[in-house]
Amino acid sequence: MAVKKFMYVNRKAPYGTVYALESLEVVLIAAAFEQEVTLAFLDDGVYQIVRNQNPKLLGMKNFSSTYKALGDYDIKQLYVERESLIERGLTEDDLMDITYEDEGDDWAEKSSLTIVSRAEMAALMAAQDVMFSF
Amino acid sequence: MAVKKFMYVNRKAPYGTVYALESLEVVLIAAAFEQEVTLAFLDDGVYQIVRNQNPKLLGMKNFSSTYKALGDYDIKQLYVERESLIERGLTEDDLMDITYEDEGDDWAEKSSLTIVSRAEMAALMAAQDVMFSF
Amino acid sequence: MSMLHIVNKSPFERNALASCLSHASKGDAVLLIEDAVLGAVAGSQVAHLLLSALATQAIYVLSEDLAARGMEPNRLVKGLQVVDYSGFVDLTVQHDKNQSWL
Amino acid sequence: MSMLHIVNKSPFERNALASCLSHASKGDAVLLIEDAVLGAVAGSQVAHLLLSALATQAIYVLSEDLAARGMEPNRLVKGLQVVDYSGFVDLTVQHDKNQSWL
Amino acid sequence: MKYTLMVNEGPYQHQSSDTAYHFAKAALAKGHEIFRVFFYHDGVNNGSRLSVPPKDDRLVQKQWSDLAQQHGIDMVICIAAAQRRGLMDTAEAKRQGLDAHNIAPGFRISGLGQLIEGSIESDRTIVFGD
Amino acid sequence: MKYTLMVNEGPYQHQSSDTAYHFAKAALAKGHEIFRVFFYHDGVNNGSRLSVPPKDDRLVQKQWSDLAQQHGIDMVICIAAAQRRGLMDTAEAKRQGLDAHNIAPGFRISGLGQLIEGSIESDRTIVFGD
Repeated sequence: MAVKKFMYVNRKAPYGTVYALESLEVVLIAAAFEQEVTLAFLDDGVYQIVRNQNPKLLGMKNFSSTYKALGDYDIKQLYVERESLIERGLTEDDLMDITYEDEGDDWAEKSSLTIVSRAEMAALMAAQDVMFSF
Repeated sequence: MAVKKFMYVNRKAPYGTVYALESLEVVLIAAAFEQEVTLAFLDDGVYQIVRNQNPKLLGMKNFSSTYKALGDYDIKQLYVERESLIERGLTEDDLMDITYEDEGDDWAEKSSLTIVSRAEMAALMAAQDVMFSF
Repeated sequence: MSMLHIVNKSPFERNALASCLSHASKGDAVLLIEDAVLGAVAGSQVAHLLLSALATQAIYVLSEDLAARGMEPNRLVKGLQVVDYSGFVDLTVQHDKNQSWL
Repeated sequence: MSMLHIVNKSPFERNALASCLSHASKGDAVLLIEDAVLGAVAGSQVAHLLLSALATQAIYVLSEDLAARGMEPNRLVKGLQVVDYSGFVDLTVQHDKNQSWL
Repeated sequence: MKYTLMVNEGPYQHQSSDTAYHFAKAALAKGHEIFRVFFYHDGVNNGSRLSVPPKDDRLVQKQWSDLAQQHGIDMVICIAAAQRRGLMDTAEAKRQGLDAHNIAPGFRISGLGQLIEGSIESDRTIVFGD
Repeated sequence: MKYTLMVNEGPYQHQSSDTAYHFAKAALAKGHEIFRVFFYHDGVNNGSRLSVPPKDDRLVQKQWSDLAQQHGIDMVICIAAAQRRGLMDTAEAKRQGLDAHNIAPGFRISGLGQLIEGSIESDRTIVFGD
């Protein structure tokens, strides 16, 4: 069976609702199925990968480190929409370092994050087979 | 104990979520407690009292007629925000006839609906004791 | 190869429709269901969003959800097309992929 | 006699903060909790809403929710005040009524 | 001050139940009284005793049960909302001819009048929802 | 066409479960196949057998059970989401040492892999949520 292109569209902030956490749980499982996996962060979804999250005082689990582990699951296509960052007063520097080791380049550590414009995000969406949103 | 002024703030559309229906269930119960009850319809809450609702094909209960019965429960202060109607392309004519019989005026049938401006709605809110929103 | 975008949120309350329309490609289709049908009524402050989108996308509105909310099809922004659940199914067949804007 | 308005929705996703601010009276207070704290960061497209509200209302932001979302207090729109849950309780005591903008 | 709190969303899906819980704890710590917590809409799902979240996460339902028992808080689940969503105490399960009940300790099922009464009796009513 | 549907919200609170149900019925009426319905997030609450809504309202959970049994649809409740929210089948209740289970007929509890597999096997995947 042909490999399908799966995109996980993240448009919601973490902690206020469970969608970000439970979406990530799907992504981790999806990694085992040898399909093409892409994550998109737009609108409030960009907050999911912001640095220094600390929900300890809320008694909630800090799951943000899991994004950093995605490279180990061979998930390394994370696209972040530039306009969404700007509208929220954020910059690229607010985002966590999320990396993978490039097998084809002597295991050099490279960033999994690509900042794209809204138009580029639209083009990425148009190139998928299955869109998951939560 | 002094009578308190309760306002039920309706800001959500019916059917897409259960809040409108279950809010109305609270209002009906509240009527028995001899407190002052006011209903506010603003933002998408104005859709709750639009005419000709027919959720039959969705298999859902048409509870809109219950608003018309509020007069029988001595609930006759329903305020609708004009700006919210206009922003949604609606007019007063889109709203159901919701009336009560005025005991002090030989049981004449009078409208329970008052259209108010946003500033008047703000003033009404400021005059309450307990605000319920759903 | 085109996408059916499904929007179910009131555009007066949330940004889902606006975000959808700014990410839809030429030739895609947009279907308004649930509370999103409220945005289809002519004369509202979001009507301009739909009018400009109609230049590049077909926009559909689910009739069962319109009826539930008391909105007659003749009140809709011109150019929108009304479909029922059966038409919703057909749209998912005609477009080889779909995306829900939750 | 004043009201504490409690907002818990991201102002980038929903209209709750905008609606709240257009209904708050002079001398009222506004408290941002949960995802609404995201709107408190300076330089965003909703910062002007808060800046003009500050002329007539005090605006507070819940520290525990800020920390969860990785936002340092020094990044907030100037004039906003940070409180913790204990301060949240105090605000509900100081204002004889409150309203949640859900 | 005497408080009535209303919780309109279920555990985990939305933060509102957590927020209400932390508010209640902070109010109690300052010597205030939580007269009643009323669970409405999906909020009734906070009263399930069958919840078993991952070990590294909080147990929202149990936090409420524990708080109620430590401080003698009256925690009421709306019966109409509970029936729609499948929350049952032993009496209600019996009445409906069902063999299972799923209400956690510290919660009781009652009517909407408890919410209004709570608001009349309390100095402050606060709504936590989505 | 072969479909996998995903339902992310519980019954009543949001319309999404109703919408997915009406979509499934319309698709079946046109001769399409519903390969799987996967219930995630609060969607797991659609699988409760303890729900007793007012007599004049639809019974969302039972609609799903009936549809599954009439058409042989595979309806899967995500185990991780179900554990957080207190949905249990007999096996899981036993494993957790609990005396009650509350899963309606036609539903089974399984892992997230069933969602991905459904999407790979199906021609179309549609997400219904809030």
